[in-house]
Amino acid sequence: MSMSHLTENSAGASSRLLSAAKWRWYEIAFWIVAASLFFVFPTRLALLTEIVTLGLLALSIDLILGFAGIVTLGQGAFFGLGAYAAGIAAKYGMGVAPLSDPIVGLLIAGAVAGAVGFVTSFLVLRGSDLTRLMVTLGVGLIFAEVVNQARSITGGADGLQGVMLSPVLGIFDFDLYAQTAYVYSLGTLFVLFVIARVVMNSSFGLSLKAIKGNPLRSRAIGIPVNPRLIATYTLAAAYAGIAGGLLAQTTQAASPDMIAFHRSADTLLILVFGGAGHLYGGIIGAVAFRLMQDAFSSGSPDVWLAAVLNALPSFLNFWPIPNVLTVIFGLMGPKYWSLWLGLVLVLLVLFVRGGILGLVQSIYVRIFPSRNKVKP
Amino acid sequence: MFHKGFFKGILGAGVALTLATGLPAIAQETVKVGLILPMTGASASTGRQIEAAAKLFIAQNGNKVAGKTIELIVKDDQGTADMSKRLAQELVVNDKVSILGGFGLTPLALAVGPVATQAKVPAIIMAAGTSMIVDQSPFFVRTSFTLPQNTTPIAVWSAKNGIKKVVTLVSDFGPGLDAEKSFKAGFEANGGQVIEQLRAPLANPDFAAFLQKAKDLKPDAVFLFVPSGQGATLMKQVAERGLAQAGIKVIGTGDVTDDDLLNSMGDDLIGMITSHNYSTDHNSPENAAFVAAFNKANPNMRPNFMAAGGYDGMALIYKALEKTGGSTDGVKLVEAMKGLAWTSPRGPISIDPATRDIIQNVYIRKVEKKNGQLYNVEFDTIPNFKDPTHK
Amino acid sequence: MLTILFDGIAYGMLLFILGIGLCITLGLMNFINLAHGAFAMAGGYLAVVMMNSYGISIYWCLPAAFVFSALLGALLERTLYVHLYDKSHLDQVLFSIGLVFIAMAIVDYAMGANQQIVNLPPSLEGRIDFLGASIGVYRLFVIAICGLLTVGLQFVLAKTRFGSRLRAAVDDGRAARGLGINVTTIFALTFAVGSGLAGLGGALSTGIISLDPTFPLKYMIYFLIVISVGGTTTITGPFFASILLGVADVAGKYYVPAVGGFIIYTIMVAVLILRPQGLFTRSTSR
Amino acid sequence: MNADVMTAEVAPILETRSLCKRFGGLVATDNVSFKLQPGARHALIGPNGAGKTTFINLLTGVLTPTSGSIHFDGQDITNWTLRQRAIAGVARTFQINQLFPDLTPLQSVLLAVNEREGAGRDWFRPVGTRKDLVDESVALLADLGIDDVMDERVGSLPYGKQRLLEIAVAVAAKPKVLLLDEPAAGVPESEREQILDVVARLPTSVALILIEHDMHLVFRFAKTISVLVNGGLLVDGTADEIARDPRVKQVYLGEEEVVVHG
Repeated sequence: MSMSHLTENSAGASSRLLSAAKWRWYEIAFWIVAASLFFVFPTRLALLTEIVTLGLLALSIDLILGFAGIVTLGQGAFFGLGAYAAGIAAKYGMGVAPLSDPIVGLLIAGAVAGAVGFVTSFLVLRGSDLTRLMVTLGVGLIFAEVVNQARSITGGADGLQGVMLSPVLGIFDFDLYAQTAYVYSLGTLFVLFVIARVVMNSSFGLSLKAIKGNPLRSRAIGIPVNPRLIATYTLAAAYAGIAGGLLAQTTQAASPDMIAFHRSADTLLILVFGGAGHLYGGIIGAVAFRLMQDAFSSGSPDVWLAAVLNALPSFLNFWPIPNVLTVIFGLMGPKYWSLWLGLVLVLLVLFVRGGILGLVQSIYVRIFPSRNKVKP
Repeated sequence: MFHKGFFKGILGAGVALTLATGLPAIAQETVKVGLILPMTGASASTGRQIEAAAKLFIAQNGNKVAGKTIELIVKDDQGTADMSKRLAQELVVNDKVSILGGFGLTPLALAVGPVATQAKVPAIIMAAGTSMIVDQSPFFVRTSFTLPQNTTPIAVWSAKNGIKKVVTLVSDFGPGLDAEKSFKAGFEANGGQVIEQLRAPLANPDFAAFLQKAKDLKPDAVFLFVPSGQGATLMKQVAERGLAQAGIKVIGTGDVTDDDLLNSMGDDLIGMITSHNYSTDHNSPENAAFVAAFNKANPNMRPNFMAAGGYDGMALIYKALEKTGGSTDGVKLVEAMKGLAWTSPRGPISIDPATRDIIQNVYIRKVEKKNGQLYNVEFDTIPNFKDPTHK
Repeated sequence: MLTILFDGIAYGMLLFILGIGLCITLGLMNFINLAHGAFAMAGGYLAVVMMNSYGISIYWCLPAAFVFSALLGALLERTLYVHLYDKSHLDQVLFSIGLVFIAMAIVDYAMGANQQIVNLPPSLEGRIDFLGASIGVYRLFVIAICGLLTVGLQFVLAKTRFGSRLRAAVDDGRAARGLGINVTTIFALTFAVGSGLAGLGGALSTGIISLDPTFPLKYMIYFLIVISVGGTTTITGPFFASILLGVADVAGKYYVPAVGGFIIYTIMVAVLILRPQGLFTRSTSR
Repeated sequence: MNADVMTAEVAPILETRSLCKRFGGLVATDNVSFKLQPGARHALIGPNGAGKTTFINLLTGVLTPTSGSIHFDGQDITNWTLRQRAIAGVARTFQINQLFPDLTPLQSVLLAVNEREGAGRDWFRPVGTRKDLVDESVALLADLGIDDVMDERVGSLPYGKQRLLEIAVAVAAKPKVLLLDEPAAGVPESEREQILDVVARLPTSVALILIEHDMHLVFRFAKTISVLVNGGLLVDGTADEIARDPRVKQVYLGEEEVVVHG
């Protein structure tokens, strides 16, 4: 093999590796669309803000699950911690900076959650997937109980009241239309996303993928597996804390259900729904999940049923068809939202690997088989 | 107001117009009422009762009032506070509702407070029972009840009816603590003594240990408070623990002997004495009509105190709109609501102009069997009772 | 004091019967089935319907609940679960949570969100005095049934051919397959029996705790605690773990009501830190 | 038992002293004392179940010994972790491929190079910024003849290429001792030669230990050989000595495979 061939090959290799970290057109388009929603749906900004915080929480799970491969049900604990940290700071700040400054609040939320994440990360390093699930779940439950008991600080089961924030950057007050809330949340998400993107495209990020792929081999080539996992777990905890802080600030309250188990479970589902390991999966999953939920919670299945039954051709109008339709539409009400969520999950696991983004990727590969190279 | 100008600039004329003119549009013919209720999750029964009652009221009274058409929008907050707040925001901004209502639990109501204040939209509390909620926003008006209001009468009654020592057992959250505090205050002011205060976690499947503890302390009576829906489990365990055999009376607020669930709780409850603001069994023509209509529309449900709160909440909205002549201005509506008085299915009620809280009769009732069904049968009345902790 | 111990044991026994199927299937197939509680709920609701709507005696309801849940378990195992054994733990967790959600919605639709209560026959109500402690007859009944089942299970595992094959398969599935043991069949049977036991436990529990559509989620955490403390390699481990948990929970609420809620979680996390494989597991050579 | 058959003047790079490993009642490694000289070409042979892989696992820190000690380059490394030993210069390949199925060969090798050079914890510069490290990785892949697939997904490579990558990833750490656990196992005959060639060309700065069943390969490659039987060291010596040793013949008598090959 000639030397010239080698250098040529290697120069290509370097730029090919680097190209993975380049921003692609669809990413830029994604963020432009996200920003433009401000103008497109000026009356739905509260919902969009909620999606943004949910997306940030899902992103934090993506860091630890999608990249480092640790199954966790405890991210809700950090989310809740962040929410209470930011909420309590704002409450005692009485609406005056620095304590009530939103950005300071987020930093506090991230720092508190990150610190607790760092301490508890040592528990997560031990044992199997099941042990990890249990420990993360257990830690979450303990924090939920702490919040419930520490009534004088957290407001107990009634939630924390009196969260007063000073304007963002000293200028923008949180308003009823959630304009400030949306711009502020989306900005925070974008900054944190960019940081996550940089980290996951770095050598550090590559070593995380290696650890996820094969921890034994990772150790055998000298990767310090535990310190890397601790760092990632801490980072993910801080992200979750900031997401919680955002929610507490934009809703001006913190309540025990922010720390509850279902928050962790839902968000895990959201991430898997969107596609883990892509950074965008959590955000896309959050959009899909909340829109679905919103559609269900404001749908009127009675009306649809009546319409369908009216339109039903007579040759189909015999037992049991109308009865079955009645049951199906009956199940479409907001009360039975969990049925459809469960169904989606089961089908997702059985038939669609990698969630929405996985689906998109496999379609893309099918259309352009020539580009079937690994996208690192 | 730099920020408003800033946003106006970038938002374009349409949105800016809405911002500038304020929220309730000037001459709209429909008045939208947004109910935020837990329709799923642990408190789902609360939401379903209120929704059924509110719809019943509209069905009975027509959807026209003071020349306006009433449109009811029901949203499910799943019992989570951040969602209540977001839904309130959306109902105001997106659906342009003039009045909010519902709120199954205290934290859910509290989360909506800032929205009501900011948007100047009246928020009618139809369920949540912690005393201090109405202080959190000048736009809160309550048609349900408060825990001190419902608890104090049973405390006073017990002290005057030969009960000297009591153990309290409440769910560990705002209303529970309100009940605990009010009971102790009312009971001890009348010569009784609370010897132990037990608090069970809100999400607690097993009360056995707490009840055993209460039993071992050998009080004259045990005072119970758990939120609507948990009463069944609690009472089953009370029966199983054999408190009655040990000579310990069981008293409580009517939340425990929820009318909707009472029949399924079994005959063990017969004789239990509670105080509450509403019983399905309340003897009045208004209530007879209400219960009959409710049962007709919802064959599998019995209206309970949550339904009463929802029904009267809608009544309050209708009466206030009549008084303002159809104006949906929030400040005017709340002013109109203050001092309103009428006879509801639960008896005479009015809105305290000072606190915007409800003034109503509180009844002492006993569980009895009538026509093969269990009812809370009222035998004593404390008329026009105000929340005693609220000055 | 004795009463508390007794209540705790009854509660623990119930947890054991509810959760043992999960322990065995987890040990056997390394499969995390978070939907185990749904089978318990199925049995519980069947018992409620039979007792309350048709007035059938509880003594018939219990075996019926067992059979119903076992058949349901066998059906789902053959049609759905079988596709999941070679998938990742994350997939298993998501799949079974999905099943839980579906089960909750179906039950809510069919039965409503209310707590369901059964009215026990008079022979099982009331209390008796035993060594100066007052004991609920129904709890005694629960202990008796669960105790018998535990002894029976232990017998099946220790003395029968099926039991020895099952133990071999739990110990080392690959080796057991090599020895010609049909692990798939054993697993299907175990899954069905485990689900059936859960159904029986669900039916029994309706007399103590109440049943509502959130049952599978509420108790999932308890099952998982039993497993993580008891390990999955024996049935005595989960048994003692259940008893410990039941007694600690009840005693904690009795003696220190203020921190009652913490106790079980703290025990779990402490055990997992000190003994990640569980408190009652023998050290394995794997 | 003294395993030192070479001239003992050079300090051994790797040494075990009375190394034992028990699994329950089973003795997998029985009192093995063993020395490896720098630059050695050593083979570890023995019948199935003799404890060869267990011994390698003990040397590399995948398992911890029940008793005895391990020394590397003058240091007691008995209680070092797999990673610490890897950093110090003990690398290995695995009998069953231990690769990163979702990464590319280039990424896999670069990971090892990164860690060796301390660039692995760099969290803000994109992968590929350190061109020198990429160059080195590419050169190594080229040297082993797998640079043509360096951007493919490892999981989709043919088995022979994966086996080569297994060696490449180990070599990338620039170890002083490299343990090769059946490097050609399961590789089709047509691709076998390539692997043997790669092993033969490894620089003499690396001391090699080869575990192998294929006696052709053992005698072609090894200068010295140790024979493990039932966890214990039966004998060691130069290839010629071992080939003539009657005890070794006796051990292998029943082993059809060896008779056929050897």
